[in-house]
Amino acid sequence: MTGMQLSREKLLEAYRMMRTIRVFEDRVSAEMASGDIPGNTHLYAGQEASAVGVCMNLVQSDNIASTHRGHGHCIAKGCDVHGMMAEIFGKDTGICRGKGGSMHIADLSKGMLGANGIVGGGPPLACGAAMTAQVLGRDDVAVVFSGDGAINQGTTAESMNLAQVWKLPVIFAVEDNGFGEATASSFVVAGEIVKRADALGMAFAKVDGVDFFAVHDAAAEAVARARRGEGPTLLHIETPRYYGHFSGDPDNYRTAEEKAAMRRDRDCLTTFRRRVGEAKLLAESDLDAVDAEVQAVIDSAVKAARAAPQPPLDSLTTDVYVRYP
Amino acid sequence: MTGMQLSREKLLEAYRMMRTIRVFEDRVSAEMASGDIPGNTHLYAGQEASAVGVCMNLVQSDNIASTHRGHGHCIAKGCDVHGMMAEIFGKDTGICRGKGGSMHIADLSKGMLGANGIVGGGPPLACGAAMTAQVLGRDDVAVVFSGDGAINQGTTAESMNLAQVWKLPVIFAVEDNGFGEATASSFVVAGEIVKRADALGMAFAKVDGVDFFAVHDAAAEAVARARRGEGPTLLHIETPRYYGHFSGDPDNYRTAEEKAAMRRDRDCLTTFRRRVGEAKLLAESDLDAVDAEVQAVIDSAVKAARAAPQPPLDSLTTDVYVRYP
Amino acid sequence: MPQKSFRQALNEALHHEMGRDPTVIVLGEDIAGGAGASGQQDAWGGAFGVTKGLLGAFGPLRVRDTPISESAFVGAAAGAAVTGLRPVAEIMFVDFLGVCFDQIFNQAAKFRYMFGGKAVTPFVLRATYGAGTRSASQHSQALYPIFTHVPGLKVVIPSSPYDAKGLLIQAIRDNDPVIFLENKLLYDTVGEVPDGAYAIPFGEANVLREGGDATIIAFGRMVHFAQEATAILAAEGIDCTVVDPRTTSPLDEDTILETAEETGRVVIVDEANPRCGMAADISSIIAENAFGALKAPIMKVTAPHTPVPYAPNLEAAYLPDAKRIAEAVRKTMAYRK
Amino acid sequence: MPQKSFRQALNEALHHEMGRDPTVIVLGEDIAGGAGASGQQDAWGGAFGVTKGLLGAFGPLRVRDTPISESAFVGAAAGAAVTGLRPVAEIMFVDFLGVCFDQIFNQAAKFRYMFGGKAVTPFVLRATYGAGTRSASQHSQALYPIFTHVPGLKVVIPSSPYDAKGLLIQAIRDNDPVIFLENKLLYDTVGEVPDGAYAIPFGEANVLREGGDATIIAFGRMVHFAQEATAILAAEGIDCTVVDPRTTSPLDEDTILETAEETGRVVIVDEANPRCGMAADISSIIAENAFGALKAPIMKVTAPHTPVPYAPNLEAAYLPDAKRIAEAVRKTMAYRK
Ligand SMILES: Cc1ncc(C[n+]2csc(CCOP(=O)(O)OP(=O)(O)O)c2C)c(N)n1
Ligand SMILES: Cc1ncc(C[n+]2csc(CCOP(=O)(O)OP(=O)(O)O)c2C)c(N)n1
Ligand SMILES: [Mg+2]
Ligand SMILES: [Mg+2]
Repeated sequence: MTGMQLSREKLLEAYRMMRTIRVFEDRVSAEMASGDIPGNTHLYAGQEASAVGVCMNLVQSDNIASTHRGHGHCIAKGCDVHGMMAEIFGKDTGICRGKGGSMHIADLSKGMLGANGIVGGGPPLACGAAMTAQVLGRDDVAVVFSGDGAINQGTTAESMNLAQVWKLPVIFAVEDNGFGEATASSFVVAGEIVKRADALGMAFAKVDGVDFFAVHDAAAEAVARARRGEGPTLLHIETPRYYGHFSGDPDNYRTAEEKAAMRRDRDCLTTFRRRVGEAKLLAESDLDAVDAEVQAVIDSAVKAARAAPQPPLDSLTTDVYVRYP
Repeated sequence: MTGMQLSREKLLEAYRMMRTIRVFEDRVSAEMASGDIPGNTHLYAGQEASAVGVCMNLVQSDNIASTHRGHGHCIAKGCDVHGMMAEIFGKDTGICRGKGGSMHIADLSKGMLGANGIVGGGPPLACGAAMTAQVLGRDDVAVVFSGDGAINQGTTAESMNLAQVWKLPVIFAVEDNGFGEATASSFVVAGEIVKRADALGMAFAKVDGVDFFAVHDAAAEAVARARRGEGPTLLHIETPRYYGHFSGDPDNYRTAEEKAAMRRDRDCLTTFRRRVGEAKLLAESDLDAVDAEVQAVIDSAVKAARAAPQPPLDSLTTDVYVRYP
Repeated sequence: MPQKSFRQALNEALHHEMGRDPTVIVLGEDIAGGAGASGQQDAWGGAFGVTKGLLGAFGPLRVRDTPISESAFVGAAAGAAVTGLRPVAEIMFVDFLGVCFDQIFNQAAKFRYMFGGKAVTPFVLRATYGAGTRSASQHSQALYPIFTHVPGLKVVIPSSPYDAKGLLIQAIRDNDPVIFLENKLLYDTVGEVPDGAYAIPFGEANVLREGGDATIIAFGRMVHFAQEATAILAAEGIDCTVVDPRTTSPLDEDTILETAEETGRVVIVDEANPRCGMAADISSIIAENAFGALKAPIMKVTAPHTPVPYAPNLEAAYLPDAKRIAEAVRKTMAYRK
Repeated sequence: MPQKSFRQALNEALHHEMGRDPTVIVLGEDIAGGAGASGQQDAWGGAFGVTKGLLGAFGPLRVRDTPISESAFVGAAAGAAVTGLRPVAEIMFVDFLGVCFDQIFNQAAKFRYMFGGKAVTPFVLRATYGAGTRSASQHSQALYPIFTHVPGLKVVIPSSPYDAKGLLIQAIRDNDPVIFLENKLLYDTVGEVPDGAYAIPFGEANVLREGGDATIIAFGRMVHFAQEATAILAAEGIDCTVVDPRTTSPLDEDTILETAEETGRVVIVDEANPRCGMAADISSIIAENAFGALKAPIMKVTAPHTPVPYAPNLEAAYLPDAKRIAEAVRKTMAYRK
């Protein structure tokens, strides 16, 4: 089923997810600036259609592995937004009980194997999840999101080869936002990303990450291929990155014009609204209603996170092992 | 200059090198079997045209990085055969004073950066040597030899990308002997090796590693490209591996027929003899004379290595640092 | 009880657990061997023959030969462990940890903590360690202090065939990431090993010998050297206790402190390099917690602060041996403040 | 003397040495920043601003922004070091050692030994370390015990702007591989730093304070906590010596043993995890070599055996602090056999 054939409910869900990510990230940015969030965050705003376009094709028993820029993937895979916000505030009600923070949000029960502080940390893990499915004879798939920068990490290359020789049901979703930190990918990525898959005989597709429908359809094909046992796919998804690399990044390596043009011309939310509007699939008012709902959810998540207790001090030394000795 | 245009002296040198490697390895194999060599070795016999075909294009200030199967590369880059044999015997007269053994033979003064016990250890090091040349404005090049198995090590992929984006004067000489230990490369190498270079926009060539002239000419082009500052090249060199993975390997994963056919049909020494004979470049008697010389050198190297003293015990703790504290 | 080699004991442990539990898999380079080749399949059963026969018994989905991509397959083992398998990955030589360490110490070891206690990671990494095989600097290291340093990992170093089997079964059944280290020179040693499955709990030291004069603490192959030393010393009238903690993490501090207090004289034998090593670790635990009972300095007998040399005479000098251990014990006996 | 920040001190050291010696280069991710982008070049000067301005002064051949390929560029630094350059590589967070450790410990560290003394490897690896910035488990570790364990590496942990500059200059001029670790929370600390170049030799401890009652040994940021503790203790009439070894390898054992013998009471502060850590290492050296002078157990004040937590209250409890240090000193003072 292509994205344009999705049911009204599914379309609204997709939009709600994307909108939730956007508002979540804008709000985290604001709270960071006010100094109320302890750590550091890497915001996903601008990239929403990638996470949601891919994850709309997944079920709960499918797994995803994520990155330092993981909030969007978490939301798209169904992590609880209240728990995520509390986690980022370092609270006991956080999804990781305040021990992980932004870079380690995970919910294995939802098939979310964790954000990851290590660039290139995720690809081997996703291969592992795919191996589990293969060994147990399940048709689950695994998706690893990674950045354009991560494509140069050796772990990514190793994992792609491993996935291909083992025909693992894994999808390498490479989110190319043009930058690894402050360095343009044109400066550090040799050749063409999809050719790295092609060289291994791996299926691939390059898509516009601003267009939910383009991502959705390419991912649908990849997921179906994986479920059929025909092995991995690399998706090269081109997206903008609205904020600096991390909250607090002066983002001085991009001109003001470039940043303004990006926000103006490459917005997956307005693109989605336009496309469903043109196709008369959803009304403006439906979408506005979602916006309002989402705003309320995020407001309540922040309020709850602020009010929540810190983790108890004795949790410092628990959960290192299941049993020790 | 193509290989067939090499001077008589150069052709004799090439043959002498290849022959030296063969006799060296056959002799090490025999000495290992008799139990007189302490360690373990990975023999290069069968692959001689690769090391020599590449290194005939290098000068002393060029650098090479090698592998666990390094004897051939060492000899081809000019390491002293007596010193090498003594090293393998673990003697004080060894090229590393008995501290390195077969897997760590190195002679920096000859531009030989070391055999390497770590698969994929060499590519980053060769990039470093190439970077030195680039920074200092020299036209030296660096070559890293690695196996078909090593192509799946993340360090190799990272180094190839680094070399390409920095336009480093480095050559990735991938010696494909069809196996990584006991596993066939067809089982673990996805796609085509040269395509991994092509994906990066890197120049590449695939050559028959049994034919000295084919290797020589492809390497000549790669070296010239690197010296001109036009960046790296990958050479995919197909060779047989005459012995098992290591001395002592039962080599039971290959049939007797396969091994016999390999030795019969894919011998770089007989191929070289045939080609120079057909082209009337060298006489049989010239080559026979080289064979005799080489035999004498290896005999004398073994004799000297046996007679040499063990390293003094106090050398156990020297050479860890230049200065400590 | 039947006599079996250390190698066979490990092989039996794998056979038992794979037979018992379909989620147990093994993976590594040449773990079977011969894949894609014209000759014998299961040609190697791992570079040291430990996994021989598993391919035939459990098939290629559960006995997986890998590319030379340690980060990918060790990380895949970690990812499989948190999604329902019990993988046993093998890296031939622990020295190769350098190419895959992130997946071990930043991923597998930390999942449970970072994720607030929600992850269970039954991951086993087997590797050989140790000097003495003339394999030089990159194939002879001990490195267990590095793993022991890392919270979230458990570290096992068996010294006998009996322990090898029982500890490997425990490692596979354990719900935490376990680094299981096998000394290459123990593979052919032989001892009593029951045919059935049994698990030896982690964190319980084995006291091999009790003597009132001094305590020798040692791991893996060094346990044998320690016992040799006690024979030499017994002839001189010095009666030693020998403790093999068997796991360095968790460490059986109670037994160590008890015997240290009993004898007041301690020698720790460790074939790893000395700085921030196991001998240092145990010494510091004793110096902090059993100080009052000590009658002499705590002595360490370790490798020197050098890489492992190739030449046989140097390598022999590199490793601790019974003579050096006995000498250290004599020194603690002779100590007068 | 002019007052400068720790960051500026490091930046000056790099400027001096790059100006003096054309073979010195720096490389790392965003070491300049902005490469290939539309906006400002040298936009970051490294994630912590330490290398700011080098691009303008020395150009892109010597100030090299790298792909996210730590094995490749750290290994390239090692390969460049043995072929004529003096590279200073940066990995932003020492926690990333897991993806490039092989090139550090099996390659750079061992060249000289494996090659029989013929290699000279003037390789510097700079990295930040330490908890306290709410960066959680994969961006907050100390890990220096791992480097200290490895023969062939030198390990430097400066605690003041003055030391930072002098030790980095020494690191760059040094002919051995040096791991240079910078605590993120020290970058903005300020102190006296001469304008000119000067080198501080490795293996020479800095005794910051002499007192007859007890010895506190600490590294990096912990030195400041140790000094805070001495102020608390002085008010109680307890007078402490504070020793900052500055380099963990080589370690100034002489000074450590001397002061341990003088006071007979020792507390070692180490923000690394405890098992096989620096505190354990130093404790064991004292327990072996200054036993006779000890009046009390050697106390370790370290992080617990856990990953670094994210929540601020947990992270604060994770790190040693002046209170815990003072408490440990009091304990050694109160000790009666
Ligand atoms: C192994 C490792 N190296 C470096 C870093 C520091 N770092 C964090 S994010 C990042 C850039 C990643 O770029 P990309 O993969 O394109 O992801 P993006 O940030 O653009 O989403 C870097 C270098 C890290 N976390 N891990
Ligand atoms: C990082 C690492 N992994 C595994 C090994 C063990 N090992 C040594 S040689 C080898 C096979 C290498 O195959 P290839 O690269 O094709 O070289 P060849 O032996 O065929 O020359 C393996 C797996 C190693 N030395 N280093
Ligand atoms: Mg990016
Ligand atoms: Mg091969």
